[in-house]
Parts: sequence; C-alpha cells; structure tokens
Amino acid sequence: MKVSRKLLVLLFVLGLIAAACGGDDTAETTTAAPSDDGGTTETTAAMDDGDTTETTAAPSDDGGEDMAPPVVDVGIDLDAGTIKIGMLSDLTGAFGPLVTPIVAGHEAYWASVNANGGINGLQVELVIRDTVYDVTNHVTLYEELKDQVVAIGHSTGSPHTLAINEDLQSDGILAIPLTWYSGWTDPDINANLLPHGTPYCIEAMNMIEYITDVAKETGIANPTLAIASFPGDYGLDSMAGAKLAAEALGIEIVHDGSGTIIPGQDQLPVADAITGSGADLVWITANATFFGEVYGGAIASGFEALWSGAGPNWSPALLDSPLADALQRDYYGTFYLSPWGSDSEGMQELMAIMGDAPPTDFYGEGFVEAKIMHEALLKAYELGDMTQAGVTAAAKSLEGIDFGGMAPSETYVGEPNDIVQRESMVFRPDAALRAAGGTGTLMIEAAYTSPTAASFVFEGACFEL
Amino acid sequence: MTATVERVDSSGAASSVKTVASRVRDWAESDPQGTAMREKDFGIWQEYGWSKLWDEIVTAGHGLLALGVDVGDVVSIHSEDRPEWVILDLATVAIRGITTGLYPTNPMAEVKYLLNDSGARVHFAEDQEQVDKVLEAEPDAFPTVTSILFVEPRGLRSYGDDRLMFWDDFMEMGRDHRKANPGAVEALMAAAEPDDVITLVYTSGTTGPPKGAMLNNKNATFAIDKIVMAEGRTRDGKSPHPDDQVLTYLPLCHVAERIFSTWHMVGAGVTLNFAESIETVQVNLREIQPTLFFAVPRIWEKIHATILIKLNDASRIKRVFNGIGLKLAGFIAADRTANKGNFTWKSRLAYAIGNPLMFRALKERVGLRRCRWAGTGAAAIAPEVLQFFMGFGVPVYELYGMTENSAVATLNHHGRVKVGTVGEPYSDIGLRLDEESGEIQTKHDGVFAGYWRLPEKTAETMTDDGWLKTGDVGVWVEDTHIKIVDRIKHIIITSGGKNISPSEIENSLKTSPYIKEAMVIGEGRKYLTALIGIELDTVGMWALRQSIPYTTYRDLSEKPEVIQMVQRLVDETNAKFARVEQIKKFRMIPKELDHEDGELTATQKVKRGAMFEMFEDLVEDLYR
Amino acid sequence: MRGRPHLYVSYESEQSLLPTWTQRVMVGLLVFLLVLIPLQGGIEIGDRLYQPVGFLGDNAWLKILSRVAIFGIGALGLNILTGLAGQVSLGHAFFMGIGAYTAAVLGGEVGKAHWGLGLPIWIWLPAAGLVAALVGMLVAPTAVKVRGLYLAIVTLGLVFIGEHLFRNLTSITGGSQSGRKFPSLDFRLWKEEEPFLAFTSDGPMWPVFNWLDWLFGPWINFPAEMSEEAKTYLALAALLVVVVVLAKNLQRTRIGRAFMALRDRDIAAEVMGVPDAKTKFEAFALSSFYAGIAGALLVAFIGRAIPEQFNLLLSVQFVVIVLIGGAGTVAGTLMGSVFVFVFPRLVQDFSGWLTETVESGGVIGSIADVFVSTGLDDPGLVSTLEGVSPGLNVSQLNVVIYGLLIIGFLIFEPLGLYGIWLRVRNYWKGWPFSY
Amino acid sequence: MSLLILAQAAADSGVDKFVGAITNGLSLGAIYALLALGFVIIFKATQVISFAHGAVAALGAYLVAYFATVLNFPGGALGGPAWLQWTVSAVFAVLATAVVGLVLERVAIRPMIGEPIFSIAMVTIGLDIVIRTITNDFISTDPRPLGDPFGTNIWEAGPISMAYSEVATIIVTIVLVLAIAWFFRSRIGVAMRATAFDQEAAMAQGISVGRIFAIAWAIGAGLAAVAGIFSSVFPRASQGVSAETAFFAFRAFPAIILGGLDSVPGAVVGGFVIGLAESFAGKYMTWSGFGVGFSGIVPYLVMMLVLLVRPYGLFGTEEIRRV
Repeated sequence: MKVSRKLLVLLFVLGLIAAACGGDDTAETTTAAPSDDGGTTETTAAMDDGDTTETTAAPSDDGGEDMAPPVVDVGIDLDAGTIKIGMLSDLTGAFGPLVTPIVAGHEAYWASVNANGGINGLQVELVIRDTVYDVTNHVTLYEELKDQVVAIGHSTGSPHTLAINEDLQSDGILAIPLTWYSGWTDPDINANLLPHGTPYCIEAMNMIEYITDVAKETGIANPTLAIASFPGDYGLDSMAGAKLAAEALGIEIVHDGSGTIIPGQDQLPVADAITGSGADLVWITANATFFGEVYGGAIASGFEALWSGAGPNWSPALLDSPLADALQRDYYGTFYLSPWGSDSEGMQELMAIMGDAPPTDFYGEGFVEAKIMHEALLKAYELGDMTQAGVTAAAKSLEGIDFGGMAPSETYVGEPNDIVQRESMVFRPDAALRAAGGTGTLMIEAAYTSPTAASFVFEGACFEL
Repeated sequence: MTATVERVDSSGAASSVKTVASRVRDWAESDPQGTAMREKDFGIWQEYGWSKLWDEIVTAGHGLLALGVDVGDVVSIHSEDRPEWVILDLATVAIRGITTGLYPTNPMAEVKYLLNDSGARVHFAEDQEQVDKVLEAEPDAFPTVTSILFVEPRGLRSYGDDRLMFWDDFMEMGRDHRKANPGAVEALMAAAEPDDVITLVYTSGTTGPPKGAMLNNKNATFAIDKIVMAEGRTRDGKSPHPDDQVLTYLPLCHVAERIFSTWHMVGAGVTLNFAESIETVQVNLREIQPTLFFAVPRIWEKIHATILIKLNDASRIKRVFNGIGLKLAGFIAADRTANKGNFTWKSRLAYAIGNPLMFRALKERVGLRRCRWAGTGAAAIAPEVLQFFMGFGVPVYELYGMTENSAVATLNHHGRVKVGTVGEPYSDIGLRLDEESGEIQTKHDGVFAGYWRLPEKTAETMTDDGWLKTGDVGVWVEDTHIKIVDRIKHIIITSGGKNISPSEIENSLKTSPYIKEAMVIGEGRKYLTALIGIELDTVGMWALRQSIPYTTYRDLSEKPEVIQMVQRLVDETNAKFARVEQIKKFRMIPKELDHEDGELTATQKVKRGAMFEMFEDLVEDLYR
Repeated sequence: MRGRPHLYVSYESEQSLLPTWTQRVMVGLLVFLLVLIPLQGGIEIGDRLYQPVGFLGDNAWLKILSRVAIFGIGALGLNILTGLAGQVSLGHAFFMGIGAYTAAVLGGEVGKAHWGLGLPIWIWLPAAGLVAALVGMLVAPTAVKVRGLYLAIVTLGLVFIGEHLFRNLTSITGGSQSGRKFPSLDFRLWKEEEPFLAFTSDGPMWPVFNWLDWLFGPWINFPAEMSEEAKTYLALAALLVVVVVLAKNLQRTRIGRAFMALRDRDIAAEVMGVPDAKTKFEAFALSSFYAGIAGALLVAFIGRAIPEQFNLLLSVQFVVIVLIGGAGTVAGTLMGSVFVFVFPRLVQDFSGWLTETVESGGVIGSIADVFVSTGLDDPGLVSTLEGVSPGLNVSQLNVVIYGLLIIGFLIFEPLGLYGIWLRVRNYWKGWPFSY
Repeated sequence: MSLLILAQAAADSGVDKFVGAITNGLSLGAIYALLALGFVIIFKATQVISFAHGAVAALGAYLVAYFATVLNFPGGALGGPAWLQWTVSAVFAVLATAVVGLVLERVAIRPMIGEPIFSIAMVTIGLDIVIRTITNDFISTDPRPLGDPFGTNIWEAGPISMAYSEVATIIVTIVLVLAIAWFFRSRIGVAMRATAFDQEAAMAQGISVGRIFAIAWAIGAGLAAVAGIFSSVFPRASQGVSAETAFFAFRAFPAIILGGLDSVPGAVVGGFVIGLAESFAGKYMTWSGFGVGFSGIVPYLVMMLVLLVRPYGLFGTEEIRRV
C-alpha cells in the first residue's frame, strides 16, 4: 500500500513534469507560429524597426497576388501563414451549454474558410479559452490572449467584457461581445467592440408590442403585462425595454419581476407572483431551464396567458418536455437570427458547414460572429495593416456585412442610432418541426420592428451597468 | 585531614596553588562573557557564562560555609550530570572541602555505605528519588550528614525533614553569607595547599566494597597538564581551547568524566553541554556536535550497533550507497590501521569519494561531524569498533589510566595510533611493566594520595619502591605502545594450564550489535564457555523482521532462532582465536543485567563474582 | 553556533522564522527571483539576456502570478482558521465579499447608482480587512456553538446568505450579474488625482529600481519602463511577502499556539487554559481579516466583479488550496495556490501539445489519437473541437483533472504538496539512514 | 415566526394561497426529505457528508432521461403501457445510479477510512466536480426532459390542486421512508446501525463494515437519483435535467442540519420543515425589504436559528467529546 502510494505520487509528479515540458514543447515546436514569448520578442523587434514588412514568402494566393503583404504584429505569422483569433468563451460556467455550440459554429465556419484557401492564403486558428463565466478568469485569460492573437473572436458576458474594455482600448485590440447589451451602442464604450444583433431592450420592445397586438386580435382590449427576468445586464436591460414599451403602448405592468429569476433557487415563487397578477401577457428573460421552471409552475396552477421571451429563453428541448403542448398554445419566441433549418441562403450555408452536428439555434450566432471577424480581417488585409490596431480600425469601417438573410446586415459606420439593429424575428414553437429533427422553431415574422423600437432614441444604455 | 586550618581573613594573600576552582576564577577574569556550560531546559540550551558560573560557585561556597562545612569536610553529590554538580564540586574545592560523587544508580545500601565511609557533612541529592535513598533509611543511619540539598523540588514539598534544603534557598543563604562575610571563599581558596584532597573517587568495586581514592590539587594539576593539554592529541594538533564543545553525559563521579568534563572546562576553557539524560545522548550529540568526545566502549559499541542497524534498514537506493560507503570505510580503516592512523593517498582518495557520498551525512546524523578528538577508555574495546569509526573519519583514540593515577598512564597520539593498544606513556612520567607479572606500574605526580581512611589498602596498591600497582597486565608493542592483556584478577588459567585473557574474546563478541554482555568462563576448567546476554532493542527488531513473536527478554533470549544466531556470532569470534581460546559452549543470560541487582558495577562492568553466584546453575550446566 | 543547526541556545533562535543559514539563503534567493520575474527580458548581464524563470515574465503569467499572490493571501487567512485552529469553514468567499465591497464603498468612484467615497488605498485596504474581521466576529458566536461538519454547513449557509445580500444591496455591489467598478490598485495621497505610485499603468521604473540600477548599473541593465502587469505583480508580491511573514509569525505567538492547541485537542486545550470561545473568536476575526484584504485586492485587481463571484465555488477553491498545499503550513498554502492557478495553464498547454501531436501523426501521434477526438466521428476522451464532438473538451478536462487531483491528493498524500516536500526533504535529511 | 405567517395567511388571502403554500411546501419538502435521507444514511454508516450528492442526483436524472427517452431500455423491451415502460426504465436508472454510488465508495471513500472527516468531505467535493462535469458533458447543450408519464396533469380535490408528479413525489417519498424504516430493522439495517454506533465494535461482531459502507452509498445514491427525478419534472423543472440540477442538493443541506446529521426521522422532518418554510416564505414574505429571492435563503436562516438553540439539530445526537 505504502509503496503503491509513493509510486502514484511519483507518477503524478512525473506527469506534472511531463505536462510542463509538454507546454514548453508547444512553444518550441510551433516557433513558426508566434506563441508565448517567442512571438512577443519578435514583434517588439519589428515594432522598433518601424514599419518593417516581412517580405519573405508572400502567400501566393489568387486573391492576394496583386496585393502587397500587410503589416502585421501580434497573432499573424506570414511565414507560417496563420492568423490566430482569441476566444473568451464560457464553456463550463453558467452559460456553458449556450456558448459551447456558438464556439462550434465558429470552428465550423473557420474550418470551411480555411478549406477554401483561408484569408488570402492565411489559415485561421482559434485560440479558445474557457472563462467559466468568471470575471477574474476573463481578465486573466484576456491577458494571455492579447499577446498571441490578432483579435478577440468573442468575449462572453457584459460585465466581463466591460472589465476588459479599458484594456482593449489601450491595447488597441478588437473584440466581438457575445452579449446583446444595449450599452454597446455607446461609441465611447464600443470603440474597440463590434456589437451585433438586436439589443435586449429593443428585442423586448418588439415582442411586447407584437404580443400586445396578438392579444388585441384575440379580443383582449386592454391587456395587462407581467414581466420577470434574470438579474444582471441581460435580464434588466430587457426589462427596461419592456417597461418602455409598456409605457409607450399604455399597457399596465401588473407584476414587475425584474431580476427575480435567480439561478439555483426555487422558481415557484416567481411563477406564483405572475399567476397572482392575473396578467394577460408575460415577458420572460431567462434561459430555457429557468423559463421552463417558471412557466411550468405557472401553468400548474392553471394560469393562461400569452407568453413570450427573449432569445436565450428558448431551447428546442422544451418541445420534448411535457410543456410542449402548452407552449405551442402560449409561446411567442424571438431571436435576431433566423432559426436552424430556415431557408435563407445564410442558414443553408451554415447547415452545410455544420454537417451532422446536432441541431441548435446557436450555431448561427457563432457563424455571425465569425463572419464579422472574417470581413474585418479581409478589410484589414486590403488596407495593408493587419496589426491589432489595424484590424480594429478596419472593422470599425465595415459596412453592410451580409449574412445571407440569416441575420440583419451589420454596419459600423454612422450615428449610433442609425446603425443599431432593431429587427427581431418572431417564431412559434412547433412540435412537428421538432419531430422532424429540427429545433422546432417556426418563423412567423421575419425582420419585425415595432414602432416603439423603431422610434426609440438611444441616449445611453437602457440599463446602466 | 581533619586538622583545622586557621581561616585567613585577608584575601590578599596570593596563592601559589592553582586549584580547579581558582582556574574558573581566572577564566571569569579573562573571558567573563565566554560560555562555560550549557544545560538543556525546555528545549533550549541555556548558557552559563564564566562570570556567572564563578559567581555561583562563590555563592555556593558561601552557602557551604554557612552550613558549617569546614576545611577537609566531605560534600557528597548524588545526582545526574547537571550544572549544580559542577558548581557544588568546585565550590567545595574552593573552600578546601572534599567532594565525592555517587552514581545516580547507586541503590540505598550503597548510598548508606558511601556516605558513612566518607563521613559526608552535606549531601546533595538531586531529586525525590535520591532524597528517598537517604530518608528512607533508619533515622540515624547517616550520623554525619547535617544537610541534604536538592534541586528538583517536585514531590518534596511535604517532606518534613529538617536537614532538607532547596537549592535556591541554599544559594540565597550563600548570598546572605557572602554579604556578611565578603571574600571568605576567596580567602580560603587562596590558602589552598597542593596536598589538599579535593575529591574522593570511589572505585567501582568489582571485588569487595568500594574504596575512596583521594585525589588532591597536585593530582588535578598534573592530570590537567598531561591529559587535557597533551601535545598532539587532536586531529589538528591544537590543544583543547574555549571554542571546543564537550557533551557531558557519563557520571561525573567517575574519574574519566570528571577529567573530560570538569577538568577540561577549568583547564582549557571548553564548553560543557549537559546531556538531558542517557536516553537522549544520541539526540544531544546531534545538537551539540561536540568537538571533543569521550565515551566508554559500551557507548561506542552502542553507536556502532545503531549505525549498522540503521544503515541496513534504509530504503533500497540508500542501501546501495551505504554498501559502497561501508566498503570504502572498510578499506580506509584497514589502510589507516596499517599506517598508524594516517591517511595514505589511496585512503585519502577513498575518503574523498566516501565523504560526500555518505560519511559526512552519517557523522552529522551521529553527531560526530565536528569531532576533532574522540577517545575511549575505562574498559577494553574491540579493535573492530575502533576501525569502524576510523573508516568514517572519526578516529577514536584509546587511552588508559585509572582513578589511582588520575588516569594518567598512556594514550594514542594522533598520527601514532596503534589499534589494539592503549598507546604510549605520557611524556616524562614513570611507567614500567613489572618484569614478573607484566603488571603496569606508574609513578608520577598524578598518583593518588591514598585510599580514604584505608592506609593498609593504600599500602597494598603501592610497590615497595613507591610505584602504583595498576592491577592490569600489559605488554609492550614495538617498545613504544602498550597493549593491555587483562586485569590480573581476570586472567583465566584453564585446567590445561593455559593463560587466557577473557576480555579480548568478550569484546570480540560484543562487537556484534546483538550482543550486549558476554562473560567468558574457564578458570580451572577444561575448556572455555560463555554467558551471553543479548541487546534487547536490536534483537527485538531482528525478531520483528523475522516474524518471531516474543514476550519478555527471557523469552526472546531463549528463542531457538536467537540461540542459533548467537551461535553463528560465537562461531565467527572463534574463528579469530586459537583453539584453546575458543568458546565451546554458551548459555544465554536470562535477564538484563542491572546495577541495582548487583550484577553490574555502577560503571556497567560485570561483577564476575556476583555473576558466578547468581548463575551457578548455568555455569555448572556448561561443564556437565 | 555555526554548523550546528539543531543547537538552540535561546528561544529566539529556536523560534526564529529562518533558523538556519541555508533557509535564509534559499528564501533570499526566492525573493530575489520573485523580483526578477517581471524584469526578465529587460535585464541584461553583459550582452546576454538573463532569464531566470523564462516564460514567467509574460504579462499573462504575471497576471496568473498576481492571482496566486491574492489567493495566497486569502488562503493564508483560511489556513489560520482551518489549518491552525482546526475550524472548518466554507464561508471564506463571504468574508472576501465583505472586504471587496468595503473597498468598493470606501475607495470606489461615485457612480450614478453606486456609493463611493474615492478614498485612497491606504484607507480602503486596511478597512476592508477590518470590516471583514468585524463581520467575522459577529458570525463567530454562532460558529462557536457548532463543530465539525455542522460548522462547515453553517459557513456554507453564510455564503448563500452573503450572496443574497450582495445581490440585493445594489447601491454597494452594483447588483447581480452586473457588478460595479472598483478602486484601482494605485497608491495615492489622499484624494489626489495623480497617484503617487501607480500599480495599474505603464510607466517608468520605480525609484527602488533606480537605486538598484545605480548599484548594479555596470553589470545589469534594468529596463527604463515597467508594464502595469509587472508593477501590479510586484506590489502584490510585496504584500504577499508581508502577509507571509505575519502568518508565519502568528504560529510563534501565544494566539497561534492557542489555535493549534484548540485544533489538536479542544477540550484538553480548554483544560490547559485556552478559552474555547475566545480563541475561536480570534481565529474567525483574523481569518476574516485576511479574507477581506484578499477580497479587496481581488476586485481591485480585476477592476470589476459581480456579486455571484463570491460563491461557494470560491470558498471551495480556498479549501482546496489549503488542503492540496498542506493544512496548517504557510509554505504548503503558498504551494497550493501556485498549484491551483498554474496547473490549469499546464493542462491547457498539454492538450495543445496533444492535439498537435495527433495532427503531426507518427507513432506518438497515433497513440495520442486514441485519446483525442478530432471530429464528430472520432471517439476519444478529449475533444479538440469545442463542445459538439464526443469527449470532454479541454476546459471540461481541466475541471475533471482538478477534481481528480483533489481526490488523489487527499487519498494518497493527505499532507498535500507540503507532505511531498517534507518527504523529499526528509529523504535527504535522513541520509544515509531512513529514519 | 411560522405562527405569524399562519396568522397572516389566514387573515390575508384566500384559502387557495394557503393550501397552495402547503402543497408546494410538501412536494418540495418531499424532495428535500429524499435528498436528506440519502445524506443521513451515508453519514450514519460512514460519517461522511457527501457533497457529491447533487451531482449523483443529476447523474441519476440524466440516466433516467437517457434510458427512458433515448434507449427506452429496458422498459421498451417489456412493452406494456407507456407509464409502465418509463417506470421500469426509471427504476433501472436508479439502480444504475446505486451501482455508481457503490463504485464511488469503493474507489474514493474506502481508502479514506480513518482520515479526518473534513478531508473525506473534501474528497466528495472532488467527486462532485468530476461527476458534475462529466454529467454536464453528457447532458450537452439543451436540458434533457425525462420523458416522464406525469405530463402537466393536475389532480384537484377541493382547494387542493397538485400536479400528478407532486402527488407521486409525496407518495414515493412516504413509501421510501417506510422502506428505509423497515430496512433499519432488517439484518443489514441493524448491522448498519451498529456500524454507525461503533465501527470497531461492529467489526468485532463479525459485521463487514466495508460492505455496510458500500450498501449505504448505494442506497444514498439511489435515493439521490429518485430525488433527481422528481426535481426534474413538471411543475418544478419540466424541461428536465440540466446543469442546474446538480445544485439542487445544496438546498437540502439545511434540512439535514436541521434534523440532525445522524437522524433518519430528523432528515424527513427537516426536509418537510425546510420545504414548507421555503414555500411559505416564497408566498408570504414578499416585502421588498427582504430583497429579491429571499425565500431561497430562508432555509439557511431557519437552520442557523435552530443551531443556535440546538447545536446538533433537532434530532441529532450530541457528540460526546473526550479529551
């Protein structure tokens, strides 16, 4: 026993050493690719020399033949022909189940880009780091990435992204926030960010108005509204939008459950409060798990209303659950992307590159993020400056990025209120579609913008972080 | 000795006699802050500086005066080694009294004998255990004792005897006396005479009752001059100096420890470090790393055994290294033995390899890393043990002497070592071998003043021409070194008429870590036999590893496996000796020998007579 | 006495923090290395770059090391409570939160919805510790009543209650999932705009290094500038050193010994005159003080934190640090925090290497391929495609290994890293024996 | 406090709300009781608090989802009505979870015998991390509905309105509590009690303590799986098992502490008390000053209050402390 114990400990230590050596090996074997210290020293040297361009071995690609190779610093190795993009993803934290397919979308997108010659011959590599949805990790991992990647492919979480925002600006690094916080519209904040998609509060405005119309059509003249959400930027931004919409529409909020859906707690009190309010309309901003708990609790006491919820609320698994019938009756969903399996050109492309992967609606988000980054890199190449700052500048000059109809096109030039995304896609759950192997989302209204949302003027975030 | 000397009140009279006490004063004057002694107390080695020590000695001297101790009165000390032992000893000498030490293991009967024989006025009994040995006797058993001092008050609070006095109170009394009579002690010390007896050292008494050998100032001065300051004694040739560290752990009442502790301290200014107890010597050794270390053969044997056992017990990789180290050490030992203890280039090379590999760590662990002189004496030691230590770079120098000549007789000098001999006589001393019996005889200033109150016994130990008869038979080796054959009394003459020295055979047996005691028998018999006692620790461990269950010492001794093992050891020893010197049969001693049971002397020597009495059946059985 | 490491002639020497010269030199070297780490790459000796600890000079590694320092401080606090006083606590995160939000209120900027006084660091940092200690004292009476696992769960409840408070006190905390900005790690004199020492911005070398430059100038070229990461790291490392000395010193004091007595035999300790309640009280207060400091440093280091950060997971992390390191020992606790933060990075590098090996093929590659899943159809334990392919992705693998390590350590090496270190040390110390 | 709530409840609103609070509290309490029972059985036999309990519950629920909806094994092979098929699959999954518990005990807990209790507790935290991560990897992106036969059906009787699943929860809990009570009277149960009392003495009596450990962990894991099932169905979590399921068990901690770590009746009573307290707090303690989500910490507050008065819970045996 004693001997075996010692042996195990020894093995363990050896393993550690092996791991440590392994780490070193990475750095050594890939000296071609700038990673860790090797890369840093090289690039600082390049910076000191001024605008030295590495003219050796220009990639001979049909797209790049007539272009001079761009200026590069961190994250791009023209000799090895690689571009490194960092990903600050929550893979095992609170939003792990959501972000994981988004990352998969990214990977599939870049795999397909790389297979088709990459970006003017440069192969894109993702450097993925798991933040566990923890701000400290986020900051630390950003620090690791900033010395080895050209830009951040996505940065999960609003407070997390805000925590690195100052550094992003001082380091001149571009990041795509993986959150639809309305605060990203502020040009002071988004100097180095590429927000995309419809902000939570606009999404709320759109859907509140949409279901109010639906309620009115079914004969409820003065529908009342109950709202409930996660705490935090996502929930409260959305709640702010809902309240603005309710005010504009003149409908009464009979229950304000802003921030009451607290993960890890029993959700029946939330359901009770909604039930008790007797509202005709309900707007929930949570995720599928907690939406399921609230909704299940509400219908268990016989509550009936028109339910709707923000994008992350939905999961196709809800249609596999006992709630399927009730949901088909009550629920109106929204997202800024068209659902898996819709027939837009972009979605077809996405489905082609995703191959056999189990369907979920979140690959699309990865696809969109990757596409934006793709455009930014191409533009930077075109402008001849693929430094971190160059990519940021190029990205900020992008206009009309087209996602083949899968998502509204994005523009980063212009007044904040002009370029902010205001369209939502409305869908209903459909068990038949789900049974056919899809995600069970039937699009009933594409590119819907409510009058409230359309006329809303941003003077800052709907909800201040 | 009982004559009273008029006390001199003026301290101005310069003394021509250096006593052991006055030497402390000299140190206190020349190096007041220097460390004289250390005692481990609650895990910390508390230091006594020279001036503090001298101050305490003077105070204790005053205390003795206050107790009415007169010149020539006896103060007895019955205690483990501790600073108070030394303080009281030197204080007594300072006021021209006589100290005598008792072994802590002395049972009550012996205490009674010793105190009455010496006529002690003040008795220092360390703690309750020693106090009890006095108080539990009949009320008037100690007519001369007027005060009993103790330092460990635990358990003594309820004792109502008037004679009892706590050490701190005694010192307080001394301080008061000192205030009242300043300079009284210094004055007495100044009046000391070379012939003042300073201590009675009782012989261990393997035969008959102990006799108190009187040593005087002259003897002490001579011993300090010859032994302590002996030229060329140490590895680096330097005589002992104040940076030297000594571990005091053998009973101070024995002349050897007195010389190697107290007299070294007063003579050369070395620092005494008192071991906590005999059990912790190994630990204390590691802590102190003494530079001078004296041990009796029994201790060397024990260290030797421990090292061997532990080396053997080490983990596999270490055992491989240890094997190499032992081989190298064996080679070095052989090489140095052949070269008077000096290195040749070959052994130096081997040492250069072995030292970083193992020797240095080993010495560090044993506590001999910084040892520049190690000595052994007081009994015969097996050459194997000496060689073992020599191989690791700790040459152990055997020396020879006895109480009656203040231990001044012979010693092995560094670079002139002959293993198996006790060395050369000190320079300028009288030493001769009796032509008839081969007995060693000495004549010099170290020879004692006689046995206390036993003039006829004193006369017996002296030859007609005034030489001291040591009672040991020796032979010259190469005309320079002396080899001890045995005690005259121990020499066995077999029925075949062969003269055989049993010690050599016994020591050879005792080199094994498993054998603690061996007594070779054969006086007037046809062949030699032996009584053998095992070492409980090591044999117990051995049994554990062989999965031999045992309960008691006796049970273990009588296990057939153990007897088989001992038989192997006996066979090994037999191989080294001539036919007539071989042990034909042996029996296991069924109990651990003990001082209190009368089988051993206080110095752990086997009392042969008592043994014959006690184990008569076994002995008879051997010759059946 | 020279050359006698076991000879103590006074209590001072026996109890001194670094009794032997070997230890003093080792610690000196370690501190020297700690200082060199951020300077590496900038230091030239002759014409050669001196890289004592190579890669550690990276900004990313400096961030990791800064975290190690912060968590080290916090873990030393838990070590006082759990390691020394034997009181099991899962509530460390709660006290860190208290410290963090004290710092936020005292040192933070006034926001639209947040309180903040904008006081300098030398007020908010000690205050963070003090307020946390105060709260610790408030909690202590409950904690004193219960023992063992009951205490563990009571402190666990504390974390949930704390989370509730932090979530709801929005004007202090910024609210759930939102958080607020925290004061930065700048040393200011009163409310000056210009920090006296700015740990969080790039800038010239600190004066102390100028002095070193003057001293060693001829041989070593110190860089003229220092990055913010390097400065933050140095500031935190210096603070850690101070805290380590304090923690180490605690073990020599009456309070520290009372803690250990309580841990080893509580009733016996009481009989010996160590008051049970009072000692636990002190342990909670002290431990919370450290936690508060660590909490304040953590949020100042990140700049932004959400209330959910101070959750059970954080508490568990601290317990893991203490247990993996070796409960009750300062060195072990430090080793634990290094391990917990450096290890994930190593796993990451290792799986990166694994993936590349698979891609490069060859014998090793094909062996590695058995374990690695590179696509949807490729089974394996670890997947390179995040998420959708079979097998755990790298992050999950990391978490699983983390869990397995906890189990493994407790089963095979209950004394933790410190135990391994002890074993190694004793092996050499015992030479040539085994005991 | 509870009196106050009751009084307020009677005066305040309809019977419906009050009855709702009770039914909800009972069904929630039943799940807590099941979890607490598992904790207590494991604790009684092995002196371990299993922090991996939640992860095991989630694993059990996932296995049910996998067996019932993906494989339809072995229920599908048997045929018969859908509810029977599901039940067979569910029982099978629960047994599979019990086997997992057995393995956990053998691999991770057995080597820790004799170590300090907190070290063992930490081992279970390690187990929690490992099992949870692996289970989450199996669950993958979306929640996994269990495919249970309860549906969204509601059973109504007068003012009482309960989902079928809630009724089932309570019934199953009662049955299991009775079964456990009977078990403790059986041979193995007595052996377990003896082990709990004194491991060495039990061993001396010829009881295989190792086996008792294994059985306790198997039962504990099985109970956790059952609790996992009922915490992942309508109306509590109709969408099924997800990454959140594993955290559910933490909510049962107050229940076990309240009842006393080593008391089986305590676990049941504690479970229901906490369930009711949480439910009532959710319905009635809605004053905004308490803050959002106050009901979630009510169990911990109740627990702390009780511990102040009774440091070993309501039914727990006081540890006799010796020097």
